[in-house]
Amino acid sequence: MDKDERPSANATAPQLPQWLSTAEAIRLLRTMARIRAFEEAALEQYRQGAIPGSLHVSIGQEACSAGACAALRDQDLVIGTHRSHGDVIARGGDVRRMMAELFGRATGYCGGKGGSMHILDAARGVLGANGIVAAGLPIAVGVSLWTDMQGTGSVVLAFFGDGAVAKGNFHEALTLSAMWRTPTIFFCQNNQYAVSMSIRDVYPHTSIDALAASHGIPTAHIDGNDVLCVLQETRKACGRSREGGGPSVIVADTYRWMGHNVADSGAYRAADEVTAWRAKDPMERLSALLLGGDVISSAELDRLQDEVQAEIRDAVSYAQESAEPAAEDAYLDVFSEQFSVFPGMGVTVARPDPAAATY
Amino acid sequence: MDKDERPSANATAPQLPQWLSTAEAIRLLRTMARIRAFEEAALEQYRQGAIPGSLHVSIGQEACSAGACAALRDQDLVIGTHRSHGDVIARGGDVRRMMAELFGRATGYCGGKGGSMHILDAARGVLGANGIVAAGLPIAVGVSLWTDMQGTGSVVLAFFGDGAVAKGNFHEALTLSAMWRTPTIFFCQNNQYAVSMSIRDVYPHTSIDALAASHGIPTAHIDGNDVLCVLQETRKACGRSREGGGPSVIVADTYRWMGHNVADSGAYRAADEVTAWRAKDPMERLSALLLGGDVISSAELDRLQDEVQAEIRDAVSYAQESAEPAAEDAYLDVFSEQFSVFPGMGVTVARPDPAAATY
Amino acid sequence: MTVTKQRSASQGTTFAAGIARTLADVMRADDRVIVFGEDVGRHGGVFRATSGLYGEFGPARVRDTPICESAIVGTALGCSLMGARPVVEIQYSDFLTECMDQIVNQAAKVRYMSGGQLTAPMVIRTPGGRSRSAAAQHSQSLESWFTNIPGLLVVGPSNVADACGMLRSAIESEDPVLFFEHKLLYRLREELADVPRHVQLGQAAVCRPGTDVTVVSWSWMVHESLKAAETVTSASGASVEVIDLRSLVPLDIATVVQSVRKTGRLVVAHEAPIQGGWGSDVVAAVVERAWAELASPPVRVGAVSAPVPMAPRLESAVLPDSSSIVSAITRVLASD
Amino acid sequence: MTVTKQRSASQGTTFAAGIARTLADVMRADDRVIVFGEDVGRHGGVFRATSGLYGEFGPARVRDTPICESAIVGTALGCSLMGARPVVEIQYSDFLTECMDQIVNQAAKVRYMSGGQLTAPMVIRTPGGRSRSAAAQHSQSLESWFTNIPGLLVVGPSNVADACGMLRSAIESEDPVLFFEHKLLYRLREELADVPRHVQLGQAAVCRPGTDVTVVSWSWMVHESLKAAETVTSASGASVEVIDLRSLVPLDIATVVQSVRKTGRLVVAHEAPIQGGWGSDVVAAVVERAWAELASPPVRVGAVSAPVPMAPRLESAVLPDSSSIVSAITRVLASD
Ligand SMILES: Cc1ncc(C[n+]2csc(CCOP(=O)(O)OP(=O)(O)O)c2C)c(N)n1
Ligand SMILES: Cc1ncc(C[n+]2csc(CCOP(=O)(O)OP(=O)(O)O)c2C)c(N)n1
Ligand SMILES: [Mg+2]
Ligand SMILES: [Mg+2]
Repeated sequence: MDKDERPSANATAPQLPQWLSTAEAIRLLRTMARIRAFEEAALEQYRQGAIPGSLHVSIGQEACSAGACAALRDQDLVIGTHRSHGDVIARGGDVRRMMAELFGRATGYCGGKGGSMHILDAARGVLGANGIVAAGLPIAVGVSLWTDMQGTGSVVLAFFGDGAVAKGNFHEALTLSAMWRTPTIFFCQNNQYAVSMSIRDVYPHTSIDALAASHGIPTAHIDGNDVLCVLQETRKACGRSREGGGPSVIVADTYRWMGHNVADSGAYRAADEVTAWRAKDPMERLSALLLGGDVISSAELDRLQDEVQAEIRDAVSYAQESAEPAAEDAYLDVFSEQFSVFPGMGVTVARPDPAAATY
Repeated sequence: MDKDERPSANATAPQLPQWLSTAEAIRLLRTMARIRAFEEAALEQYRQGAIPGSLHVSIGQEACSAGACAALRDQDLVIGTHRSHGDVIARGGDVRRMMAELFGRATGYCGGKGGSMHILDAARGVLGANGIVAAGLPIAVGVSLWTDMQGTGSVVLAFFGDGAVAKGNFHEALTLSAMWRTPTIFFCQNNQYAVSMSIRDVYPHTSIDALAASHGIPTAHIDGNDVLCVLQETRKACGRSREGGGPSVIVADTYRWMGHNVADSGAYRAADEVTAWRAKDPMERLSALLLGGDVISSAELDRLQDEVQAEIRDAVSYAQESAEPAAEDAYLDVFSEQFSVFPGMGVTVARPDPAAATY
Repeated sequence: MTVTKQRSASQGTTFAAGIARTLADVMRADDRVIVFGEDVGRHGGVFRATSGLYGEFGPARVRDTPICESAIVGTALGCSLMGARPVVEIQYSDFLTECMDQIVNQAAKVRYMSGGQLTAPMVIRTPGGRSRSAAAQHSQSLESWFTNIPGLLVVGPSNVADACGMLRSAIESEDPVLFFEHKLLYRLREELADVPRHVQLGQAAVCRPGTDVTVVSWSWMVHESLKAAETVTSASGASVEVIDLRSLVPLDIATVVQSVRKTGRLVVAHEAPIQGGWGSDVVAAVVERAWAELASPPVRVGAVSAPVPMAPRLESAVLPDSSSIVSAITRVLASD
Repeated sequence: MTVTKQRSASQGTTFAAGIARTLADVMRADDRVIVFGEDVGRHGGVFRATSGLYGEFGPARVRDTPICESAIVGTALGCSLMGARPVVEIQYSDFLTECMDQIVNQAAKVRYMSGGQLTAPMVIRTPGGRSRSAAAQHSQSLESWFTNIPGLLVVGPSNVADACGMLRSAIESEDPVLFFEHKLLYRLREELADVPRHVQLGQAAVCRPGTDVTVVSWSWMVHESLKAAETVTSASGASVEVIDLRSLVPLDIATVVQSVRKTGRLVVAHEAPIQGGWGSDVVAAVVERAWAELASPPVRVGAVSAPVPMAPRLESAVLPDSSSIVSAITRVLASD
């Protein structure tokens, strides 16, 4: 952890830092706005009964997905968590196909098989949300190991939550990554809670940074609601990885405004804590900076918001109008073409198998 | 890790430290001698075909079991690894029943069901060797949690190898232990290798101490071939635990003289490395100290060795003369009395079950 | 006491509340019982099955853990070796994959490997099975795995009274118990007037007597089976006997065989995929024991060999329900 | 090519060497193939099944890992998503308990959950089954678990030629494969003159033709089955057909059914405990498909429901062998 290099001080300054172009700054704002609008719309659609299953939104944490992904190049890769709509959006994913996936429609990214918790866009290098806490971390090490062996110069950005740090997989992944010096950026969105469990109660005698750094991996602790800080720190980590410097850990303090998922009210958190964190809204902070520095006018800001809202409304319509998948699609993609699954016969057989069809 | 408090310097001094009585010192020597003699005899019996299965001996590492267990009180508990003959001996276990267990005889500690890798003596608080690397660590946390809740003042000594540190279970166990401040002493016998894997190759950028300490647990790095140092450091940790200070980690550098197990020659280690470590023989070092300080005469030393050899010879005879278990014993102790297993019927049924017997 | 009656009750105790109430009862009577797991304390459990315990028994006996399933089970095991009676929750049964070593290599075997020196009287409660569109990693029925591991008891109630009685028996058992709670059951309500204090593990229940065909099931699928039985009976007049196994280990094969000796026909229905599912064991065991009395080949009902997809239509195409059981009953009644 | 012939060969290639040779062949031809696991590099594997690879292919493609089974499998999965063809070793199949999430919730489901966007062409090799007095944590046959998880291929060769051919097919497969290598097979020797380059996964082999009874088995138990067949034939003249399934998923039920249609009698033999073991699936599937042709109830052979004990006499009392199969054959031949 290199506290003295924390770029967060910049973010509260009244003007954009030198290293950031206006276009980049506006792109960051737009990304955050798209994430927020998408998730707000998803919550609304869930309430209306249009979205089946569950939903974990990242409202309040948008600076993490937006800032970190902005540091990536096209060939880089991202691994997510159960709370990963933002990853897909920040990589330029198609909100229509995303919303359709949440609706469980055939046009969704996964044809309706995955839903919110398994959303991904392989073509854009977003290799997957994951319903199992910390399970993406070893996978990320493997992805980066292979891209490194291919010499592509790609880095892998692996998101995880504060809750993942207690899992064995976190340490096993860091062990292999440190040993093999894989180009992996382990990015912790420390939103202070794992469902109802406060991170303070888990680590009274230590911290996520200390645990991560003990693996011999450069570790930074940053303000995760400051999108510029997130971007800058992730760039630094990417640069190190691309130069063969191996992995980095970034621990970004942030907060989820909503409950853990749509079934949770978040009642275990004090109201004033929530209020205090809502005041640190990452979008507000960047807008204020852009407005204050006259980078953008308030009319332009409104237009940006309108465009985003229109895009998301369109995504909802697209999802609504998309067809449900056909029941038979359920039997596809269990295995490769080589093998078939037939409903109701109770065994998986190599195709073609005449006996299989007899029952 | 408190380097300046390392007591290892004492051990090379020509006389016993103040805090150790002569009787205690001789007891330590005898314990190490018993462990070594037991394991040498076991190797010999294995070579002669009398011991089935495999065998992991700790020759060269005796100071760890002997020193650490000497710090315990009767009500304390020990959890071991796959290399844990020493734990049972150091707790005063019966070498007859141990050898009989290795032979797979009915008189063995586990009636022949466990063998070398699952040896234990629950009555003496030795809760078990374990064939799964690091699996004993969460169990140890549970044992200590419960004894702590009972207010018995017991501590739990949990051995593990350097190889266990990469396992998720290591970190998960330390997480819960640190959080709950359980009276657990995590004792790493760092014998430098996990089978063929050198610890240096696993942690080029960090160390076991750093990984352990990051959990916010006091961590000491000691000379594991210095039995007095092991005793002293373990006592310190026990004291802290008994006063409510929670867990400690001790990382003791040591070396196994033999291969990983009877199937392994240890060819992956350089000959001069083995030679150098053999020169640090923990038994020799304590004998030299005792002889040098005139605590014991060389005749007394010989007599001690003779007694130990006789005890182990007797244990071998006992094992040889013991009966094999009856085949039907295989069906006992799968479940409590409540349920029965009948061979060949393919299901476990609640007793009495008339239909069960029909096949 | 048939399950159908209970289902129609609009007041009463929910399955989740029944679990919590039983835990509280047992904890009041027995200091050795402690509870821990993710969100089981202050939060009362994500399915509310430990609600109220933290308030009554405090943070020493009701412990919130971080996310570390292997250490949760390992720690429970350690406590149990010392005489505690831990009841831990694995938040979804899909996460049993994270602690298989502690269950399978440690808890299941410690009594045996130690030659009876140690025992592990612990209970692992875990919400299993489908819910609605919870997708592939939160919908699995993994109970069959544990039936292949000697040393574990594997049970799963289908109604509130059984949940209470079986949980009590599980906690009192000297052996480690995997206690599967189907997610669709949590909101089931029942009047608990004359709850039996204990339901002995290893005893199946005949939920609906019948003479023409035996349907064997457990957990949520008992409800689908009863619905199917109703459908078949009203359509064809055939008399369907429904057996709730309640325990897979020990398996009350005697009750099943007795029924099949009477009906001559067998359907076994579970939510897990058919291949590798416990239905095959029941079929094979019945075939071995009641060959002569079987009038037609037993039929298994289970999930199609696919992960559970999210979209409702796909989910229905993969998971079995009462209509799958109706088809199976129809088939066994037709064939001979 | 029958297995009995191969067993008598005193020279030739061992099973372990066959695995290593196949890996080397494949790695020479295909850069995407990499190998990692505990002690698989410099040491050549504790069972010598990766011997020579490190020397030939170096530390980038043949990687020694520390002890972290979950990360080993997870890392392999990550590589495979990017187009690599990793072959990892889990040192004993008992340690699959340490990486079940990565196998079951990740590798098995990633293709499906992603709607086909991703595939996981990876192989997990693992030494399984008994050896001699390896005790409860190093002797298990856990393959049945994986047959209940759609998305995984589950295979286990019984001889050297199959080991080579099946490993090649496994590596070329687009789907994740669990490749079980029985520990008692490693030293088996065979002349590998005309090894088929590939053995297609999902195809059973009739190892010994016969007309009176079908014995279905796999892996080491094929050898016990052949021995049993020999014993029965010389004692009674009965003609025993032995089928080596080779794959559990996909299951070549057609070959089994065809055989049972001819013999009318079935024994299924595996080393895992009977309850929860895959033998039940084979019995149930055959009963469903060949009911009319079955002359007697199929019988399952497997371990007694107990952990595997260390002492040789106890171990023999728990694990099945040729004599258990002889009894089963005798029983199915006698009954009707
Ligand atoms: C291995 C595992 N254990 C438990 C869960 C249930 N669960 C889902 S999300 C979650 C909390 C995760 O907290 P964190 O990692 O901090 O992410 P956040 O939800 O705060 O974004 C839990 C316990 C899970 N999905 N996987
Ligand atoms: C989870 C697990 N993985 C792998 C093994 C195989 N194995 C047994 S001992 C061992 C090495 C252990 O090394 P270490 O912990 O340093 O103990 P040492 O053998 O050096 O005493 C390995 C890999 C195992 N028993 N358990
Ligand atoms: Mg969190
Ligand atoms: Mg070691």
